[in-house]
Amino acid sequence: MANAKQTAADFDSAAASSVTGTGRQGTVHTPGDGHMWVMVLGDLIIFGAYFIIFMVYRAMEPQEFLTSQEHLNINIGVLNTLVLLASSWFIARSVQAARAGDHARALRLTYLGGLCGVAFILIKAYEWSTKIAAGYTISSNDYFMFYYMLTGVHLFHVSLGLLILGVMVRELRNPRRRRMFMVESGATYWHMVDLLWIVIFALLYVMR
Amino acid sequence: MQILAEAEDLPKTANIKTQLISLWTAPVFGVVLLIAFLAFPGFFPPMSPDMTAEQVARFYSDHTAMIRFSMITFNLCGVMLLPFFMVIVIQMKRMATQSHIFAYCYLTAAVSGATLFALADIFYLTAAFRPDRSPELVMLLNDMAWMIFIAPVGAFVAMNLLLGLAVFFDDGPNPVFPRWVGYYAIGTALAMAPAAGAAVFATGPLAWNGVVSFWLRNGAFALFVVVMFVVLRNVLHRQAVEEGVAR
Amino acid sequence: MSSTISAQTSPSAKVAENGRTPRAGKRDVWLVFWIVPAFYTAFGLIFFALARVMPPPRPDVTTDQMVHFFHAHALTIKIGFGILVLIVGGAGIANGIVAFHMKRMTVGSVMAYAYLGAMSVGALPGCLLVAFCFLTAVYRPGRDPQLLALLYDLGLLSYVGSLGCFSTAYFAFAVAILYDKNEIFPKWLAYVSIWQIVTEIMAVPVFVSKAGPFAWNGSIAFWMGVVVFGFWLSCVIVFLMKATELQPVDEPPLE
Amino acid sequence: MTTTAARTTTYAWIVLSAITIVSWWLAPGHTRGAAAVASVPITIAVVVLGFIKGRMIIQYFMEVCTAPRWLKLFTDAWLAILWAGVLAIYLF
Repeated sequence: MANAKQTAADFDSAAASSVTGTGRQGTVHTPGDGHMWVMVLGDLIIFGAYFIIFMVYRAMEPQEFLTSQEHLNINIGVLNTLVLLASSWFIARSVQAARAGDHARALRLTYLGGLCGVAFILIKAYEWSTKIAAGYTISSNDYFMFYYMLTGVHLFHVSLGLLILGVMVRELRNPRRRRMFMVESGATYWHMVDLLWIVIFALLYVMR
Repeated sequence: MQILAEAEDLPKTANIKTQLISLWTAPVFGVVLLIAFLAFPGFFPPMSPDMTAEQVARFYSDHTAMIRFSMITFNLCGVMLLPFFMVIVIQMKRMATQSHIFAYCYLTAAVSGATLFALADIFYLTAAFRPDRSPELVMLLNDMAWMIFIAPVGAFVAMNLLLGLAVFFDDGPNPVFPRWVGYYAIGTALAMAPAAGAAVFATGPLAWNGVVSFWLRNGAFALFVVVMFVVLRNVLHRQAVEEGVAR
Repeated sequence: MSSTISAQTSPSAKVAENGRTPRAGKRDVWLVFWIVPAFYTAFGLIFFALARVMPPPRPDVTTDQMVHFFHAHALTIKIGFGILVLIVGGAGIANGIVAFHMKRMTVGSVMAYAYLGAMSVGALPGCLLVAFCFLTAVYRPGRDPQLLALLYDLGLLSYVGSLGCFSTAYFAFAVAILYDKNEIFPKWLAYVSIWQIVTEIMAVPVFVSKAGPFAWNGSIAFWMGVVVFGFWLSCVIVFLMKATELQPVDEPPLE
Repeated sequence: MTTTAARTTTYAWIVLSAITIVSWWLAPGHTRGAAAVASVPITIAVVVLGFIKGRMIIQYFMEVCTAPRWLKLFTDAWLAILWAGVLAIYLF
């Protein structure tokens, strides 16, 4: 029983150290709490497996995947990447502002990050609707099945991320809370969404 | 609802918050389910039991994509309404002048109802999986799907009768639900009950595509969710205020 | 764990303090707990070794091959699913103990009921229907091949493709853990439950795809789901054990 | 509030966006008319750029550059295995 307590304490030590606040240049610090890192690292492994499986099926019929890939609109893909990168930047700056004690600014930056997330979803919805209107659906071929499923599950992560940003907003707005590890955990999750999209973008849109 | 700062971390506050989350899944997934309903090509008008096997098979091969889209959405999101009904269970358990027996019966009835819906959904999807199988068999799957979807209203009737009874038994000075909810629940039960006729009738308003069995049954159910959402919001707010959790 | 906050309404807690209600003890909880790993081991053995549902037979085969599948595995299907219909109550027990510990959380009962309800919904389409279909198919092996093919499709689609009931249960489980202050389960288990929802979404194409990674025997739709489910289940069993260990002996029975 | 940390974050963002725009003309999406052909150099470039982008997000946005060693090792291992795997499967 004591043992269990001990590991629990270890697990939350990151949380405890981050409550103390600013100035961690050069010091070792785990952003957010360990629980969120379990989520992020596990999700990376799961998605890693999806990406590898995608590559295996791509290698089986490279020409079909390549010609299908041509039907994607690269402009929209790039736009969406830029939107998500910008939102990640907003969130990263928001964490820094919160650390410096400027919660009003942190809040503003979080809203901007969330707004970019919403824009990402809208752009994605537009992209999907044009593809479906052009007759490329989930049953067209293996490439489009991967396209809809990978971007679809990623969209699920984006919506979940918006919920988590909402939790961040509540945390920042309430002067009695403002726990740094909560803000950092939310940010870590949001950057993971960005990171996964970078890989999806490279595999589905760009590579030949 | 504004949660009081000093009550933020109390268990009774978490109790309210989890109920609020469950409550709000209803409108969120309600919209999704409405889209799935509108997307199903066989609901406007509902497919007739008179269709021949060939017509049914052709329906599934002509509209495969939309049938799949609609039914997969129902599959993923249909049971997501269950937490909403569990809020009703929790509120029934708060009724002061009765045991919890109605609440637990309501819970099990809700589970039965949801199981039947999940089952019907699988039959639609199996029919659409290989629409090229023998038309007789596609029709068999289609009949099973419609039969399980429309006819077994017993669970919903029982739920609403139980809710009505619970409201009437809750006759203390501070009832959880307003009294009209009891009448409304009984009314919903009565509106859904005739759909059991779909088990027997192949034509007329009681057949599964009939005005009573299809539109009255499903309309009453949808309206019940909408009305109870508003009712439960008020009930939860009152509970939160009474327990000193919110203003 | 003296810090455990009573999740119950005050009257029953007071009764317990006065000693009028006998303490719940933990022997009963332990008894129920050990049924969970035992049941899932048997469950795994049945589905993998006997009933041949895991790995699932291919969806892209001819009717004759489906008939052959039923003929070739008739005996093991009968033994496996015959045992399953006897012991399937273990699933109810597994859901029951999770719901029991969820009710010990400081989050009210709504999520526990939602978990219980959604998992109970899953028992029929997500677990038993495949047994009924396969048992019926091998019951009269001389049946019209078309009918056997229908049972084959229905069984496997229902088994791999019942997604929403489990997603709802995982959702309820995750929300309850995240709001709980008693730390019955670690917070990261809530996130692991969210992976489970992800794998359920990834299984959506089984209703569309007949071959490849997204078919009902596909690497993504099926195998990734099985691996993540196995991990989730192991975590749940371990933390059910921890939760039972840490449960105070004098904790009053739940309402 | 232009601390070093903030400046690094902004530089990282600018570099990431620049790489994204570079990938724009690598993609086959706008070679209409002529059918896209597989290209090993472009794919290698995409893999390298993807690795760099991923590492920058992990290091500067997720702040793993100041995190404990195990986290650095894990994330770097993930990146390396993923992109090496992608490239290996592509080439063979």
